[in-house]
Parts: sequence; structure tokens; C-alpha cells
Amino acid sequence: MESPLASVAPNWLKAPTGTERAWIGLALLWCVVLTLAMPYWHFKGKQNSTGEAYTVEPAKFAARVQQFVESNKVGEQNGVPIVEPAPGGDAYMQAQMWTFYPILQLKKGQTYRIHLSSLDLQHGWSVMPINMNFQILPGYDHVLTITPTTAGEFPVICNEFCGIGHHQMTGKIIVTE
Amino acid sequence: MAKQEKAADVIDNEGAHKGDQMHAAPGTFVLTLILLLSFAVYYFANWKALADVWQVR
Amino acid sequence: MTTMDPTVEDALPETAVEPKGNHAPGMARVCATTGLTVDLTAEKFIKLHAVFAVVFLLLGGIAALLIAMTRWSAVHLLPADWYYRLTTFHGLNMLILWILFMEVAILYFAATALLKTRLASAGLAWAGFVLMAVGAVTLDTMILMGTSDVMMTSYAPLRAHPLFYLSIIFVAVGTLIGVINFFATVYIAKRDKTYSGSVPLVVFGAITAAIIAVVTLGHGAGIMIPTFLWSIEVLPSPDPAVYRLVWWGLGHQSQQVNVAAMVSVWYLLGAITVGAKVLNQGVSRTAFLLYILFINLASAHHLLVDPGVSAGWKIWNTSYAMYLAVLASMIHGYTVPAAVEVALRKQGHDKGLFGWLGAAPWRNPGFSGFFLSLVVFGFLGGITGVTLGTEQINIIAHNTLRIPGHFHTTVVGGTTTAFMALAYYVVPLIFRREFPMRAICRAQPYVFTLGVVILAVGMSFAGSYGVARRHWDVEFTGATHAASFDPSVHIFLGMVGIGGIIAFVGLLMFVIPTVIAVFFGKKIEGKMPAW
Amino acid sequence: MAESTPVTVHWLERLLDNTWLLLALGVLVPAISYTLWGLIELSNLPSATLP
Repeated sequence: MESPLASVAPNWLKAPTGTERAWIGLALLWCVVLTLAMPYWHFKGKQNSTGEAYTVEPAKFAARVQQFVESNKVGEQNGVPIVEPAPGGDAYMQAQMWTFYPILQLKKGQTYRIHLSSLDLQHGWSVMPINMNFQILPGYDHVLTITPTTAGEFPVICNEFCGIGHHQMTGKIIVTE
Repeated sequence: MAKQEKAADVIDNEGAHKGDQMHAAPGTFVLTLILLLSFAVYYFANWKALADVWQVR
Repeated sequence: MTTMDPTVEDALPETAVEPKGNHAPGMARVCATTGLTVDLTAEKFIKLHAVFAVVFLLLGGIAALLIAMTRWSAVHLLPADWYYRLTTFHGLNMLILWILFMEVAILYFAATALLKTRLASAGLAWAGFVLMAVGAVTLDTMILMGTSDVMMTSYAPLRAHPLFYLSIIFVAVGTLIGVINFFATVYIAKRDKTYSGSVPLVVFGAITAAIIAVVTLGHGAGIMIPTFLWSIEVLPSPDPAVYRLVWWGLGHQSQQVNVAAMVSVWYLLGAITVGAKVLNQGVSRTAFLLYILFINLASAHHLLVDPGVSAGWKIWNTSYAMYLAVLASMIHGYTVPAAVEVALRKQGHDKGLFGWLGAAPWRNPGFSGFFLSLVVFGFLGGITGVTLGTEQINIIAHNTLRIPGHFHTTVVGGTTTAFMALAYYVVPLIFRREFPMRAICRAQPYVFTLGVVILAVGMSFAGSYGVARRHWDVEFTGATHAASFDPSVHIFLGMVGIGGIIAFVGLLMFVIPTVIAVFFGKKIEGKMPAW
Repeated sequence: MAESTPVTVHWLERLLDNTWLLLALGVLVPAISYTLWGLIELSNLPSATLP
């Protein structure tokens, strides 16, 4: 055996033996488990990030959000409209320094297509306290097909730095039984 | 000072019998098994935590 | 501690009285301790890069302490603007400047001393160094002047001062020139036949790091140049999704350079502290090959909950092509300690399963730093990294404090600790200065590692309750909608603060003796004193 | 590459000794798998239909 600081004469390639061989086998097996886990969850699991997205102009997205708010508004909280989309339908939330707009009111167990986009910088969409996190980019309509499985009031916080007011950027999702 | 001989030893032995004797590292093997076990526990605990959040596609 | 220092007994490949290789007369010396031939030009640049590296480590460390004191919710030291400013400063100084300067030093050492060759070009080395240094100083100045509070990532369309981007381009191009100089040195060593057969394993690891660095710096130039042109209003804003994709080819891959360099340093320190040998060249080198081919795909870790890229792209790339780079790390995680075990058993420490561990030279900071780096990187960094980088699991981790919790165990507990351990040999062997305060040096790896582990565990737990990274106020004071976390996060954020203080003390225990040794230390004429 | 090594050397050993081939592969694999594939997906996104 050579020092790792020494050059090596040719034909040094040898199959591993003993515990080294056993460990490589185990590690390889574990990598197979890791490799299969993600595709398995993609088809069988309920939580997946498929990245469904469309390009969108920020102004057009903002107009669509406004239309969505006007036709589905059910109330107001802290000056922000509460909007209840039809179960199974589309819902929109826009991120802008430093607010999320509007408040979404969803029904537990129903599935919604939530469209997320930003009018200015990149933002994070982090639902508390269940701690689900997604990225919001300006120019992209990020569609999450979400089924809330717990009821209550869920703050949304921004977890992507977006300027000095970043830590005051919050929104809300209300899930009713 | 034995340095000269030992260094020469290393060079002379190159190619002579490298790799063909098994090395025994049972302690390291146990340590790596502990690593694999901790890895599996942490990894599957995280899948479990993920399964508890809202459904999303 | 073993009474023998293997540095002078057993570890080294060869001894020479006269310099060996292709050096011009008078341009090389023989190291009295190791017998390696040291090229005097390379030595000068190793010193320059290492000194600058430690300066940026100290600057980044001071910022780290202030940030930790701000995230500790009970202290909440800095105002918001300075918190974000210093987070930008800390990230760039630690992840880019300290690491890249140190890595160029390691590349120059590995190529010249281990291949017994001269450095290919002093001119290139100067050009690279000056570009890096000018870029680094400008970068830090721009951040501290408050012109560029954009975080390390500077995600477009968030905009910084044009000089911010330009200085990053300078650092990247300067580093690339250093890497080119390294490859040229490897080339002339082969041409001049200064070594026979295959390059030493440590050089192979350095080649791996250099290859990854080429990919990294290519992506860096690819995104920073158009972003710079946007900042001076020549080009339109980069597309934010494209920016993220290409930027992470710089941001994540630069940390893969660290991994390859750190593993090489593990092999190196194993050899010079306990005389560890390569158990199987094929196994260790094939593991490095898996890094070369696949580790760079993991930049996808940052885009797992992004819009635009598909599930197929995410799953394939985040898995490093079926986890083959993870396999590589698991192989090194065995071969490195196994080489230490075999060497120590051969020296007679053969009792039971772990007798060799007990007999290891734990008072030698070169050894303890190396071994702690290995353990922290493997058990904390590796496990959390692979888990958080799982496509779906990333949903419950993205941009929370779990992410810095992970990379403080890889880049700090792993790479930085290993590079510090290396310095305990670089200073006596390259600068030929004796370390003062040796008791402090002996304790340093333990203190630093303890602090980093407390900090990282605190971050990880706080993050698992949803606490965001890069976020000034866990109380959301003044926000439109009230938000708060489970009260236990305050305990974990307290761990971040306390761990930060301990790690900072550990950092000073490294920087102060090193600086004193380099500038005022007792000159070493013959062999270095054993640790 | 093969000048100093006998032709019987295993292909993997020859690959591991070939710095320039490794450099090419190391650049190509991530450039295609991560960067190029990713850019193709981003540039092929349809634009949103906003009813």
C-alpha cells in the first residue's frame, strides 16, 4: 500500500475485498433505496412538487387576481379581502413587496389549483405552522394543486429575501371544515 | 533515524504486493454501519413528516 | 497521544537531499521535515493565498457572531438592514472568499510538491491572485457601504450595485486562472516526467476539485456577466428562473469543490498525522470519478420547489444520477477512517474494535481537526444533505433554517475544520514558523466543532418548525397578518446564539495563534516540532 | 497517455489517469444533464391562460 502522497506504478486497479467490499455493497444497496424512493412517492405519495408553471406577464396576472377577488370575495380582514374559490377550481394569490394578496378561504378536503406569482421580486410561499414551502417568481404562474387536510387559520410567510421589509411580509389561508 | 529506509521501503514495494492483502478495519466497519442506521432513521422520519402535511401536486 | 510523530517516521513517499524535479537551480528547497521538494515560486503563492484566506475567514467570522446574536431572539442585536447586510457579507466571505483562496493554495501545493514540479507560470499566478484580491476587497467594500444588500444569491430582479457583480466576476476569473495554472502544472509534470506512473491520490483529489471548479466558474461567468450588464442597463433583466438555474451552478458547485478538496485533505492529513496508506487506489479514485461525473447535478437541490423545471428533471438531478455521488461520499467515509485504523493497528494499537481510536493522536490538532471534520461531515452534513435534497422532502425544508443547519455541518464543521487542521501543518512546513500557544491550538478543533454542532442543531430544529432562513424577525412585528412559531423555537434560536459564541471563540483560537505564528513565530530551521 | 503504461492496463485505470478526458466529462455531464436540460424546459414553458 502506498501513501496518498506517492505516485503509483501501473496496474493498481484491484477489486475491493473484505469489509471494504461489504461496505460498498451496503452503500450501493442504500443508494438503490434512495433512488427508488422519489419515483415511488411521485406516483403513490400525496405530496409532490411537479413544478407546473406557465409564463405570465405580471400586469396580466395582477388583473386576473383582481377579477378573481371581485367575483369571489366573501369578507375582509386587516384591510385584505377574503376570497373563497369554488371547490375544485382555480385560486390566485399574488406576492408583492411586502404582502400576499388576497386571503384565501378554502374547504378542508377539497382540491384547488392555486396560482402563485410575483409582481416584483422573487418571494417564498411558506404556510405555517404546517411548514410547506414553495418558490414564487415574477413572470411565472406557479400552479400548486393543493388539498388542505387540516382546518384552521394558516399564516403564509415569505421565506425568500425580498428587501428590507421581508420579515413583515405575511398572508393568510383560512381552511373551514 | 529510520526514515531513509522506510521511505525506500515504500518505493520498493510499489507494484510488488499492493492491494492483494486484505486489510482489516472492523472498527471502521462498525462506525459506518452506525452511520447507515442513523441515515435510514433520519431519512424515513422525514418521509413520515412529509406524509403529514397537506396534499399537493 | 502517541509519542512518535509519523510526520518524520513513516508517512512520506520519499526523501531527498537535493531538490528533485524540473526546477531551475535555486528555485526549490527540500523540506527538512517531509523530504518533499518545495517549489519556491509556488511556496510564495501558497503563502499569499493562505494569508488572504485567513483574513476573510476572520471577517466572515465577525459577521457570523453578529448574525447569530441577532437570530438569538432574546438578544436580537442588529437592526434589520445591518442583519441583511452582514448576512450577505458573511455568506460571500465564508463560502466564496475564504474557501476559494484556501483552495487555490491547496491546488498549488498538491501540484508542485507532490508531483515534484515547478509551478507552470508565476505570471498566471500573479494575474489570478491580483484579480481575486481586487475582486474580494471591492466586494466587501461594496457590501459594507450598503449598496448591495442582496444576499449571497443576489436573485434577479433584486438588484445590487454594478461593482458587486463585477467584483464577483473578478474573483471567479481570478480563481479560474489559478485553476488553469494548476492544470498547466499537472501537464508539465507529466511532460517532464517528474513522477512515474499515476499521480498520487491526493493530487487526483485535487484534480477532481479543479475539474468541479471549472464547471463552477463557468456557470459563475455565465450568469454574473449578463447580470452585470443588466446592472449597468445594457441588457434587460435576466429571467428569474434562468438566473436561479445557472446561478446555482456556481453557488452549489462551489461547495462541491469544497467536498473534493476536503476529502483530499482528509487523505493528506491521515497520511501525515498517523501514516495512513491508501487501502485500495481503485476504490478511492473511482469514488472521486463519481464526484467528477455526478456531484454537480446536485445544484438542483435549490430548485426542488421551483416553478418551471419538471419533476423528472428534479428527481434525476437531485439524486446525482441515482445517488452515485452519495455512494462516493459513503466510500470515502469508509476508506479514510479505515486507512487510519489500519495504520494505527499496524503501529500496535490493536486492542478490540476501537483500541486504535483511543490510541489516536487526539492532542495533535492536525489529527483531531481532520477526524472531527470527517465525523461531523458524515454524520450530520451528509445525512441531512441527502434528506433535504430529496425532491418531495424539500417541501418541508426549502428556505427554512434547516438549510443553513445542514450546510454549517458540511462547509463549516466539515471543510473549514479540515482546512484549519491543514493549517497546523502549512504554517510550520510552508511558512516555517512555529505555532505559539500550543495548548490553545490543541483545544481549538474541539471548541470550534462543539460550537458549530450546537449552532447547526439549533438551526435544524428551529427550521423544522418553519423558521425561515435570512429572516430578521420571528415575531413578525408590524406585519399585516400576525404570524408566530411554536414557542420552543426560542430555545433552538438560543442554541444558535450560544453555539455561535462558542464557534467564534474556536475561530479566534485558530486565527490568533496562526497570525502570531505567521508574522512573529519562531523560525523553524530544521524539522518542524512534533504536535 | 498510454506511452508509459502497458496496453493491458484496465480501461478504468486508463480513464482515471486521463486528466483531460476527465475534465471534458466532468464539464459535459452537468452541462447537459443539469444546465441544458433545465434551460430547455424553462424555454419551452407555455404561457398562462388566465380565464
